[in-house]
Amino acid sequence: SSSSGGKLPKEVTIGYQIIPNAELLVKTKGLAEKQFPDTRINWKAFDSGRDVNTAIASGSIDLGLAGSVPVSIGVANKLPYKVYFLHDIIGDAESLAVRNESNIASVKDLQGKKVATPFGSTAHFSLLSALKLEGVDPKTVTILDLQPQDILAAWQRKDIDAAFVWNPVLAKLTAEGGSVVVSAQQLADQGAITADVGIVRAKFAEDYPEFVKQYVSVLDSAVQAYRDNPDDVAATLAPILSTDKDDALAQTKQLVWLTSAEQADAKYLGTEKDKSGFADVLRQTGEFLVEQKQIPAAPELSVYQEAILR
Amino acid sequence: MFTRHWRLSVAAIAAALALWWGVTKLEWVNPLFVPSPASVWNAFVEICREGYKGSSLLVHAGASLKRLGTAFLIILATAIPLGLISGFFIRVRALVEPFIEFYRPLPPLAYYTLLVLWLGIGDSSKIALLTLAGFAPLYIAVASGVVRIPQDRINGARSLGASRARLFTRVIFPSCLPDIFTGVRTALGMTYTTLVAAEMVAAESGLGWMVLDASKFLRSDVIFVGIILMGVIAVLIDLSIRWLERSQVPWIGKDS
Amino acid sequence: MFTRHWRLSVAAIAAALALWWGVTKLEWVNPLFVPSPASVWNAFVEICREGYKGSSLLVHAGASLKRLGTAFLIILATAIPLGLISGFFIRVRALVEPFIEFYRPLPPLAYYTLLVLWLGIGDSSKIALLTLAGFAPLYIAVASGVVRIPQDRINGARSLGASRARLFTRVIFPSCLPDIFTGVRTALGMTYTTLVAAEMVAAESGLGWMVLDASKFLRSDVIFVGIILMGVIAVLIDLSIRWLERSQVPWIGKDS
Amino acid sequence: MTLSGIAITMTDRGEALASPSSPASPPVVSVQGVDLTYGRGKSAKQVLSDISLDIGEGEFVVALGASGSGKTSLLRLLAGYERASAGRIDILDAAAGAPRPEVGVVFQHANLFPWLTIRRNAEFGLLMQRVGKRERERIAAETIAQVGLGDYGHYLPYQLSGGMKQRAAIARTLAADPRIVLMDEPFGALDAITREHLQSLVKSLWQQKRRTFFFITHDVDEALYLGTRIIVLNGSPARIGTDRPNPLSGEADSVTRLRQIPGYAAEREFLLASLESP
Amino acid sequence: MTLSGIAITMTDRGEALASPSSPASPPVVSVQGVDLTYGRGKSAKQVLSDISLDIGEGEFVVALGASGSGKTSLLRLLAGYERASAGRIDILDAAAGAPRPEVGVVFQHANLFPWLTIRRNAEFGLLMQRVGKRERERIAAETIAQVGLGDYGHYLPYQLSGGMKQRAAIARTLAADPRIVLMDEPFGALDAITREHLQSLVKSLWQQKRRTFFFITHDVDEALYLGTRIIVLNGSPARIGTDRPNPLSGEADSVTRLRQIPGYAAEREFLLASLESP
Ligand SMILES: Nc1ncnc2c1ncn2[C@@H]1O[C@H](COP(=O)(O)OP(=O)(O)OP(=O)(O)O)[C@@H](O)[C@H]1O
Ligand SMILES: Nc1ncnc2c1ncn2[C@@H]1O[C@H](COP(=O)(O)OP(=O)(O)OP(=O)(O)O)[C@@H](O)[C@H]1O
Ligand SMILES: [Mg+2]
Ligand SMILES: [Mg+2]
Repeated sequence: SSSSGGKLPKEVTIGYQIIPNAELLVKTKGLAEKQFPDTRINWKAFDSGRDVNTAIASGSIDLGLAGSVPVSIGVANKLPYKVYFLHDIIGDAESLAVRNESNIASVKDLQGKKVATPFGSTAHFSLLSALKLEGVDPKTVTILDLQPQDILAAWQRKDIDAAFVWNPVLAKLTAEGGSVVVSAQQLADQGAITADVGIVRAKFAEDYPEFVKQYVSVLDSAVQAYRDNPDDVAATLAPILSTDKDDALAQTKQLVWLTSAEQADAKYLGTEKDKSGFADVLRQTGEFLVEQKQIPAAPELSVYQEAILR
Repeated sequence: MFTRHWRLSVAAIAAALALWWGVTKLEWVNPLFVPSPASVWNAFVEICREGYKGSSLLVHAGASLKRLGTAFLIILATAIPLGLISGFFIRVRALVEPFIEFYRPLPPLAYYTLLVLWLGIGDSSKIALLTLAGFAPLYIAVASGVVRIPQDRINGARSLGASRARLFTRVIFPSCLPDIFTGVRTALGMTYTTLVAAEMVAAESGLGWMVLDASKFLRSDVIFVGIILMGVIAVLIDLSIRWLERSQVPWIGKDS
Repeated sequence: MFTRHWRLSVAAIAAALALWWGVTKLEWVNPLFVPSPASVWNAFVEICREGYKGSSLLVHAGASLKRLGTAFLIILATAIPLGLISGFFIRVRALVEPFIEFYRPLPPLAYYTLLVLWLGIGDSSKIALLTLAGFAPLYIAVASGVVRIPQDRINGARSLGASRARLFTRVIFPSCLPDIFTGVRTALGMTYTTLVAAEMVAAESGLGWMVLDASKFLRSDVIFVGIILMGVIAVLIDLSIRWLERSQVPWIGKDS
Repeated sequence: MTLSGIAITMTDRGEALASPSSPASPPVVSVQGVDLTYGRGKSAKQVLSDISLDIGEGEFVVALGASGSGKTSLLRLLAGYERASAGRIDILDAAAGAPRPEVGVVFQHANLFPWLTIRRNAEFGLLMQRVGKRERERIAAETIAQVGLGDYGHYLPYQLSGGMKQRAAIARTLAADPRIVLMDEPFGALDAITREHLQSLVKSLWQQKRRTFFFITHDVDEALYLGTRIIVLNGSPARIGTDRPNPLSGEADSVTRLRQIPGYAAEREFLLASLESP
Repeated sequence: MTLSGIAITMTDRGEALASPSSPASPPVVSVQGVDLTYGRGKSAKQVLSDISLDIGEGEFVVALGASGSGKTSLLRLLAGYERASAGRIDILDAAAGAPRPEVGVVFQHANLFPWLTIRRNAEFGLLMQRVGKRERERIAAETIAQVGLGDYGHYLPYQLSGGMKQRAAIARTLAADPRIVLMDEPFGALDAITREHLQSLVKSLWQQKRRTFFFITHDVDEALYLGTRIIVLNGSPARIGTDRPNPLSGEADSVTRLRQIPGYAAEREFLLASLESP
């Protein structure tokens, strides 16, 4: 299958995360192994974009998956990698859940309440974006840094009024007297896009462009397989998500899977350097983090545009 | 000491299990966090039969034990000699201790990133983390054990012609054996404690990873299986260390 | 021992700093992970002036020290008596140790969620985590210290009319002082090590939280400031424990 | 209460009278057919065999025996540090088995509390008896002075010489003034002069307070000077080979004088001979 | 080399001859104006004052002195365990200051290695000298038997009685056969019979091998039986109050015999008197 000339690596290490998207499907079904019979593929699971950033900087992995927030931070810090694919656009998978007893009907009502979210995550970014869009001063809200399972524990104790978090905890919160006020999907519609981003080590992309190209095509075929038969895909992913098929299907539906062709739209990665909507998203994310005093400084747009692989 | 009254220990454990059963039966705590013994047992049986996320239980336990074991061998081979030497030579101690004192209290989570950066995401960074975690307690126990050796025991040995090197192997080392055993137990606890942290980054097997992964998906039954297994393995290791201690150091607590 | 050769220690530290400076100067490591001394200093000055994310450095350090201090008082007040008692009464030991042995090696990250569930997201769950982390090492050190007391010292005290209670306070406790000091140092290291984990949950201040938060945003200069501060504070605490040890237990290593 | 063994009651200062144990003064120490075996199974070693010994109130029993014969083992049984493998031991009408404040012990090695000064070591027993601070300090100071350590009250044990430590240990036990005093070669580390001084001290304390003593020594002259009754341990496992009143008891007011008494040489020869008997 | 002090050279078995140190046999131990002070500042305590002492090869020097006078301190200086506060000590032509294998030490308390059996304890010095296993075991077994512990080779120290431990410690030092032997009240814990046996043992070893001994005891008779020269420490801080050859050296083959020698009583009285002088 390595027909079109470019050489392929003997070995490649891919850092993935357990998120119900095309890459997880590729891994589970062994599609990459089929595509690259002569290349050894090592899959490494990661928990957070922070660790992916470290791993890629140390040269331990060639390809990785991280949220748009860690990637924005990484680019701002000149980590040597490029964005080659958007594994998913976060839709309803990450949402702000509020406890019904807390009388929160809208983001505005968060003032004076306790809201939990894992700091440095896409959910954290979404929460801050929601506050900004509604004109709520973050200082009037108590924002707590909690990991998902601790959010659930705190929720049960009624220690918190709301949480911006992802599945499966999100589902548990709504099941236990909570309801969704705003989702990442709605925020994305208002311009605060969050996504799970495929990144590749710059040197690797340079040495093996053919591999990246073919890997993207494998991802595309996985997206297609999902569109053709979501039930099958859900059944495949259910065990690795520690859940049943129906729930897995629901989870996949909360993320937006895009093919590379769709991502070529200027709204997403784009095809030309200065026409990449996603570079803009990364820059906005960076500036937003600066504004929120999360990071000291963010570079200009061109740096982000450079970071999109073409 | 442990064995003579093992009946008591067994009774205590049985009581704790009964309490657990009662508490979950009466639903005093959310089963999402404290699952019932029955469901934990079921999860255990299932994991035994089918493994967890692609690896059998043996592979998970084996992966963790391999990391722990390697780290522990490194710790034994470094902390004991260094502790002996720096307990004995004040100058070495003055040189070495600032660093040990400094890194010792640092949380593994704070410097794990650096280790990954230097050693990659493979087993070596994990083993390094475990090693660093267990090194300091053993080192400290050994070094302060040396300081506590009666001075005249050392004098006596040197009068009998013990060279520096043999003083270490033949007198200081055995004198510190009780301290070494205590230190080994603490160090083992410390490495073990760090296991989950070590398997947080880019692992796909290991009991720590299993617990961590399960907690992400709120599988508290699996979390409990993992925790209980880790606890049981640790207790078994500890018991064998104690058995070794009893059989090797029968003179503990007796006046020479 | 430390003080007599402090010059050596200072020299060693200076050498390490020089190495750090050289390594970053020559860019042997990615400055993203090992920042230069200068940039760490700048970050330190900036944090001193403006604080980090809303709280001054003093508030961060104070919050951590308050948690550590409270946990440590609890540890001292529980681990020492329990260690003494269970070192002495084999039955108590048989009852208590299975649980300590079992929980001891469990990674804090594995059971923190349970603590949050029981104690909430306030300081009490953090303090509980720190307490649990430090309890076991001190307990073990004390209990095995008791086992090592020469039997005839205890016999002698009882012949002089020491009741059980006074045997503890007047004989067993002072006999174990050297072990208690070692144990306190290890336990302190252990609690300290858990600080970052403890401040992972719902903290808005604390040095551990600062390091953790900075690591999420790749602020390695801030990470280094936090780590160095934690190290320095730990070394200062350790030095004062050792000073206490030297002044309180001058008879260590001397034959009675 | 039993009639076995020999009990000795004191008639006048220092003078001993051998008699079957009289119902009027029951023995304060009663040892009946005691065996002692250390270790178990293959490594078992029997040390004492069929020891029987009644000691009346106010007796001064001195035990002699070769090194390793079992004197310390017997004392440890009386002190309640060791349990007999067979037989029965009663101390002050209660079965022995645990250390108790009525039974004071001076160890073969000083065994002081290393963290306490000599003064505080000497006060220890009184503190345990809840004697008031003033009184405690007075008695401790007095006893320390009596053993010749008046100037060393504020020293820690490791700062003392071997003989001084041993004297401090003696002071610690004597200050607590137990009804029964067990001493294991207490003067072994002392020079002739200090030794003679302490011998008179112990003797006069015994005379004044009529405490019961069980005293181990390897010095036959010391035995003849101090004891009202002398026992010798022989054999392996050891039994009581000799148990007889000391005819020289109270006859001399120092060991040096003792040596000039007629009958001294014969008695000494006799004891040395019994020591050597298997 | 210096002319101060008295050096004694041996002429014939057991017979001593007092003479100014002859250039022919330089002293193996040379102590010149030594002071020793423990502690510093307020808690300083001077223990030894202006001690000078030359010991020739093959001498058997016995040190007497009241309890706490400083005998052990002087021995520790010779052993290299303590450093003099003033003055100079040379042992075998090298400045003292560290323990060395040519100088064997028997401590006042046994100080055995608790983790080694008696046999291994006795082998320790030979092992350090890299003596082969066979030879080592032979010598150790022989020495253990000599001190009467033949049956106890496989015991651990805590399983022995006080006197047996002390004998094991003696065996450990003697097995290593050092050129200079320092012994600190080695027989303090032994009964009369065993003691006499060990006294002959030490004496015959000294006669056979001509080692140099520095021997502390509190027993004047023992000093007169063993020593070729006797020193007495007096005062506080202690100085050498008496330093003279022992006229009875080699005159008797046991302490019991010694007591029958004319001149014994006078010599004993003299030493007791020097002990008591301030
Ligand atoms: N570490 C120390 N600190 C302070 N003083 C000490 C120390 N060691 C010994 N001394 C003092 O030195 C003096 C002499 O002690 P040393 O042990 O030399 O006496 P000694 O002659 O061997 O007595 P003994 O016959 O009782 O063993 C004693 O008064 C003792 O208090
Ligand atoms: N813990 C033990 N295990 C085994 N044997 C022991 C133990 N303690 C003592 N023994 C043995 O018991 C015997 C008697 O010891 P004990 O201490 O009673 O003698 P002793 O008469 O006091 O001797 P000494 O005069 O030398 O002090 C010795 O042979 C010794 O080896
Ligand atoms: Mg004894
Ligand atoms: Mg001495």
